Amino acid sequence: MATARKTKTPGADHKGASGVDLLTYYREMLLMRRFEERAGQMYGMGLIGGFCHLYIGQEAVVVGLEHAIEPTDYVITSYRDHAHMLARGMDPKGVMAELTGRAGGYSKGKGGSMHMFSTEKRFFGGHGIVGAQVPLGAGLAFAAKYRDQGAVCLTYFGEGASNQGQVYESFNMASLWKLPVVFVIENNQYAMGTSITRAKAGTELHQRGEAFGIPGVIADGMDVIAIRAAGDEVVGHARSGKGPILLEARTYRYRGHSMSDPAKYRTKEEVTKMRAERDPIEQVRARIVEGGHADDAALKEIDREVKVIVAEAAEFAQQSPEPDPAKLLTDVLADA
Amino acid sequence: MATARKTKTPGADHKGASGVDLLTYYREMLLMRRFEERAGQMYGMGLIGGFCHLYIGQEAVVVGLEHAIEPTDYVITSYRDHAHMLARGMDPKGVMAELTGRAGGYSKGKGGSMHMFSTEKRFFGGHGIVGAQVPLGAGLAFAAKYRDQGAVCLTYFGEGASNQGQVYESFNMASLWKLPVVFVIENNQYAMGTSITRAKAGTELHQRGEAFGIPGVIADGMDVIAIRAAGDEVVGHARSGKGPILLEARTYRYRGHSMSDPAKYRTKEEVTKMRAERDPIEQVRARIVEGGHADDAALKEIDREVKVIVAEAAEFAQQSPEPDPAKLLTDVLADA
Amino acid sequence: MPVQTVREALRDAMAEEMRRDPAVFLMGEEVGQYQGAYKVSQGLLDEFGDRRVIDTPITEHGFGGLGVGAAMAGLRPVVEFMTFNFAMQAIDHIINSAAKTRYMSGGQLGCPIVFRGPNGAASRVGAQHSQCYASWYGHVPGLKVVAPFSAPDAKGLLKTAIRDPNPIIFLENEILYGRSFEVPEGEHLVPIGQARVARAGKDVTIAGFSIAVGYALEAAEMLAGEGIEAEVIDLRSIRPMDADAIAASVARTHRLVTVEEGWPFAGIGAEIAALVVERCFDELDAPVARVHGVDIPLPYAANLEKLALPDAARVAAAAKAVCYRS
Amino acid sequence: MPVQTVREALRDAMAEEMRRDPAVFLMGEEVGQYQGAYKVSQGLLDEFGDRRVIDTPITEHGFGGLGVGAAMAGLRPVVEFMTFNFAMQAIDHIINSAAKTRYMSGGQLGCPIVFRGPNGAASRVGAQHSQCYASWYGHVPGLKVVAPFSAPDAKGLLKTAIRDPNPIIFLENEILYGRSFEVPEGEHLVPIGQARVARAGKDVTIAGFSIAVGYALEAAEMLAGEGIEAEVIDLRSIRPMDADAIAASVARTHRLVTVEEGWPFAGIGAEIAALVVERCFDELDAPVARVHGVDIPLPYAANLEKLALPDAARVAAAAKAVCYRS
Ligand SMILES: Cc1ncc(C[n+]2csc(CCOP(=O)(O)OP(=O)(O)O)c2C)c(N)n1
Ligand SMILES: Cc1ncc(C[n+]2csc(CCOP(=O)(O)OP(=O)(O)O)c2C)c(N)n1
Ligand SMILES: [Mg+2]
Ligand SMILES: [Mg+2]
Repeated sequence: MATARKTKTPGADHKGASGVDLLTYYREMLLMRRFEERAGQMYGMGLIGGFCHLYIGQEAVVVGLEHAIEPTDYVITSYRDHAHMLARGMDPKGVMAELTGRAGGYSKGKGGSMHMFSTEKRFFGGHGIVGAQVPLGAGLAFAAKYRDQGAVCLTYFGEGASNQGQVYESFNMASLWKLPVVFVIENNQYAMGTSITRAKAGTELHQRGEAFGIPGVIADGMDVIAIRAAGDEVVGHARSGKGPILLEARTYRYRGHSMSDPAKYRTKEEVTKMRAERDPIEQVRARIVEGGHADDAALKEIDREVKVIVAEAAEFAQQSPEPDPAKLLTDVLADA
Repeated sequence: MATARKTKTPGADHKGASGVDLLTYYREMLLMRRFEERAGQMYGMGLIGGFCHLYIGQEAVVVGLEHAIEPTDYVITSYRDHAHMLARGMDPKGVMAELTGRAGGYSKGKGGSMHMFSTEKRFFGGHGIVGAQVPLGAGLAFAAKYRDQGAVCLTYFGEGASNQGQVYESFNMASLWKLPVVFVIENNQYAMGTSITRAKAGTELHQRGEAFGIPGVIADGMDVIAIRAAGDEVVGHARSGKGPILLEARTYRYRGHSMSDPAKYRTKEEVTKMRAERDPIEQVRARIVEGGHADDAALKEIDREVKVIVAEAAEFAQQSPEPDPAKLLTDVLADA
Repeated sequence: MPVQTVREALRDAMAEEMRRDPAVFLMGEEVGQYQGAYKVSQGLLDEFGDRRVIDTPITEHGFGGLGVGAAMAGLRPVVEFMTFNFAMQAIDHIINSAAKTRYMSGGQLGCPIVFRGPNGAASRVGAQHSQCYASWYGHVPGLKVVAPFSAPDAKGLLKTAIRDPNPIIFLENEILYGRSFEVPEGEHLVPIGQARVARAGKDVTIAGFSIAVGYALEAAEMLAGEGIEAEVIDLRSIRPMDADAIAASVARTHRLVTVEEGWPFAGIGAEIAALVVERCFDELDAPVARVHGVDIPLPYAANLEKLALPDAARVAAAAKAVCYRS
Repeated sequence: MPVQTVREALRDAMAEEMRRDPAVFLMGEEVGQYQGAYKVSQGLLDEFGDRRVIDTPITEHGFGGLGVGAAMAGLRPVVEFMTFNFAMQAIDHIINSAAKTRYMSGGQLGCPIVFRGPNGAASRVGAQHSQCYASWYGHVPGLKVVAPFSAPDAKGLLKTAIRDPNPIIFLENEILYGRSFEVPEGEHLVPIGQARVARAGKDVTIAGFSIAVGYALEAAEMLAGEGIEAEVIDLRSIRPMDADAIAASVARTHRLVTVEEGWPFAGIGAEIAALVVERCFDELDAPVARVHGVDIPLPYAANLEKLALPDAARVAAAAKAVCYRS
């Protein structure tokens, strides 16, 4: 992440991750959590407009997988993208300033929360049309293969998006051409107000690629260690030239679909139970404490550091000026 | 068919179909074959324009399946639709006159070979966009179910079309809502110049619905008896309220994709072998002769009758006037 | 007359037509249990059950086509797109399967279907969620395209659209959903294809549709203060376009301003300008002025978004310019 | 100068650019082994192999999006649609992913991609295979839209398009593929956005693109016989539209006829009429006349198809009408 590029500990046994790993995961997930909480507050204050899709509850997925890839790999996802950018090491200030629509945002305020990119960090958005990132991700993988870069592309999408036809068109091409792409279904159980069972027929999601010759893996999306382990497996598969692979991460979003969704389609108990029993951050915290990898003071110090980063990002996002009106017409086309 | 509505012999053992059945199949397939040959000639003479997709070689599929459904059931297919209309009992004259673009055609000359319909015969086209008929067919089945009509919809499409995303979107909805639809993949091995292996990843086509909970059946599309038997099974499934089912009919087209395709992507031997060993009409003819269901004179009489029907259709299609120029602007909208 | 929001008027239109005709059903994402992403279908699932109010997966191409198939079989689907931006995934079925089939079948096979949902910009939702499709759909024969401004028109036009035997594109506007208007009690139908003089005036004609009618009315108010009497025409229907109404107004005022939120190139303003030049070239005392969304993907930033969309001040300025006043 | 068909010119353009830049590749249905459904990619598979000439499954939405993704990563895809009718399945990626992303990213992320293939009517292929998309794509900022008539322009514009860092819609015409023109030898580039005076004249301007330029030239010949000197403008580029060239010509002739095969409503003719009214209102001595495809899905019957499409006679008649001659 921006302030402390993660340590990679490929030698470590992920099932019994090292203390260093656990603390890294903890810190990264906590930053996402606090960042999103702050974004929610700022939305409430009218500083962020339009849609704002928080990632709270799903942090383990993107953190676990980021540790399984290289900075030179490609990542693409949907509108629920804030945490994916933080995971890639993009600056929280620039992300938050885009949420507020300011000149200091990653898209200079022109894109908004759903549309941010960093070619430097190989993050390709941030897409508002459900499912659209899937063939785009296959295309990034196509480019990686075309150039023989050894890079893979993590293509994230929701379980709601997994019904989109373009997903199956992408499965077919990716398999046919053995593209180095990992299709990651972030199955957070809901697509807006529709629970997965109401929109999906047939078998489990991770099997949806089988008819196209794409193996599927399932992982506990609330457990960063499990995701990291699954990530090693699926990324290894894709990188080795065996073609695409599908990972279903079973996770959960705590908040409404976007800030304007009161989430009446599920019970409070359902959410409370998930938070209490399976929270990804609490799980790691417990392991850290159990394993004696850090004491309370050390954990508090992390909390404090994270808070500072988020506060600085929020501050920046409010201080950064609105885009210069003269920029209204720029960036439509590049000069030929 | 138009001249002799087929006999249904539901009691008969299809594997050892009765002589009456065999003669019916023979007659119907022969009509299609001769109709298409004539259409090909008329295209060569410049009487038919644009595209013209012949069904020669695939006759067993549509004949076998038509005998498994009722006139009140729905049928929809692609541009390769001439035989489907004949099977439904539409008038060969009206079909041929549409091919020539005349006022006596089913679409009054406005549609052309790819776009004909008969609401009376429950034939819903004739669609030129690859795959488009699949959700449309699901919609016809939706209507049948909505009205509790007990009708099913046969939705035909090619193996090339089976890669289209909208097919999977349709699978999902049809399964979710238990629509009475039979998805029939007419796998004739080629999509224009692309052989199936060059465009399709993964397992067999009949398994492409499994991830959506749709069972798949495979049948020999060169053998009308096998198709009829498979038809009874799949139509029974759909009609019984169990939801959609998928039938892959393995068949072969003898001619090019359309009249303008020289079909250089395969060897002459491949075609010759298929014609010699597996021709659907010859297979039935042999059984008729073997079983002593008809003598040479009786078969010749059928040939003659079929020739007359086709000749009359061709004659009609040439005599029928071009549409009245005053009709150029009609039929765009219905009066509200 | 009782006052209703556009949202309620649309809901009532659907409910009334569903009561009237059992072949009418509603289908779309979140239209049922969620009561509509923008709550337009509030209460319909309760009243009509899940046979007639159908939540779909997020598969516009598929359920768009499925709706067209159901319409071909004689049902009367109302297909809600959560926004028309997502209808781009279904547009092949809207154009090739729905709009063209009657003609291609020589009149035999119809497709009585309504595609509806919010069109154009909402507020700060960015470029992918803010496109106006009026000109794209307006371009295509075989469709009717409707874009009401007021609640009574929303109700009366939607009811007419549901009864119409043709495929209809019904363009709503998210920002208008919450706006209130007087709506006549009882059966209220508005014919498709007739524009409405929303305000009479003699100095300049301002023609617009959907939310732009609001800008035009505001502008007319501003202009009145400066002694310019603007006539505001609410087009209501994009296709067919009520060219007679526009020409009649221009024959009175000799000056025309068009207003739309969409992009200018080959937009509705372009069509109206061309029409008016064809029909009343000699009546025009000034060039037609087009007010429209700026020719860029819609920006997210509050200030840029505001600059990118038309408003009353810009409409008034254009009106003054064609009156050669400043 | 050597003579070439438009088909050969397009093939040479791709081959030259593929030789020049290893990031350029061609993708589409039947572009490889089959040598192109209309043989435009003849020989390319042989020369460049299946890494760079890629046959796709029939999944426009998917490979359209995949191409855009590859372009975002910096490759230079040329995506062939067998016809632009099938691009409706991919149009969400063309508009939302390709056209809007540069702006949405504040200029950071480009999409250097060419979507090409035949557009508009061919011969007797019916309504679903004959639509002209010039006005739809022309409507959208973030795209460039090109529609050449001649072989040298086809070559020079396609080469320029492949080098352009923006998403380009390259509209070809099946009937023109077989037509021959002189094509300059050696490197030949034509800038995007500049119209061409295809024939000079002083009495009336006829502006068109793609196959319609042929009708315009024929009409000019007919008109010359009657003492009317028509100036024919080959637009070449739809977006950006060369408004200066049109305005300059109209300033000379004071009369304008537009020609296109597409539908009239919000078509290219509408845009040009609106532009000209805005820019040269006082120069116009007659209303702008639009010649266009009839406002119906294209019929299959030979006689109706002919009636539905513009031809030289209709262009000449319109020109005479705006010259107040008959
Ligand atoms: C094509 C399309 N249809 C509908 C929408 C509106 N929409 C935005 S997000 C969403 C739900 C997606 O759910 P899922 O894929 O599970 O992702 P999640 O939001 O849970 O991360 C919907 C319906 C859209 N943006 N694009
Ligand atoms: C969406 C779309 N893409 C491409 C085409 C051009 N096309 C027409 S038929 C065809 C091949 C279809 O093959 P298949 O589905 O196997 O059916 P078959 O022709 O073998 O019956 C293609 C590519 C089209 N009509 N529609
Ligand atoms: Mg979800
Ligand atoms: Mg095939």
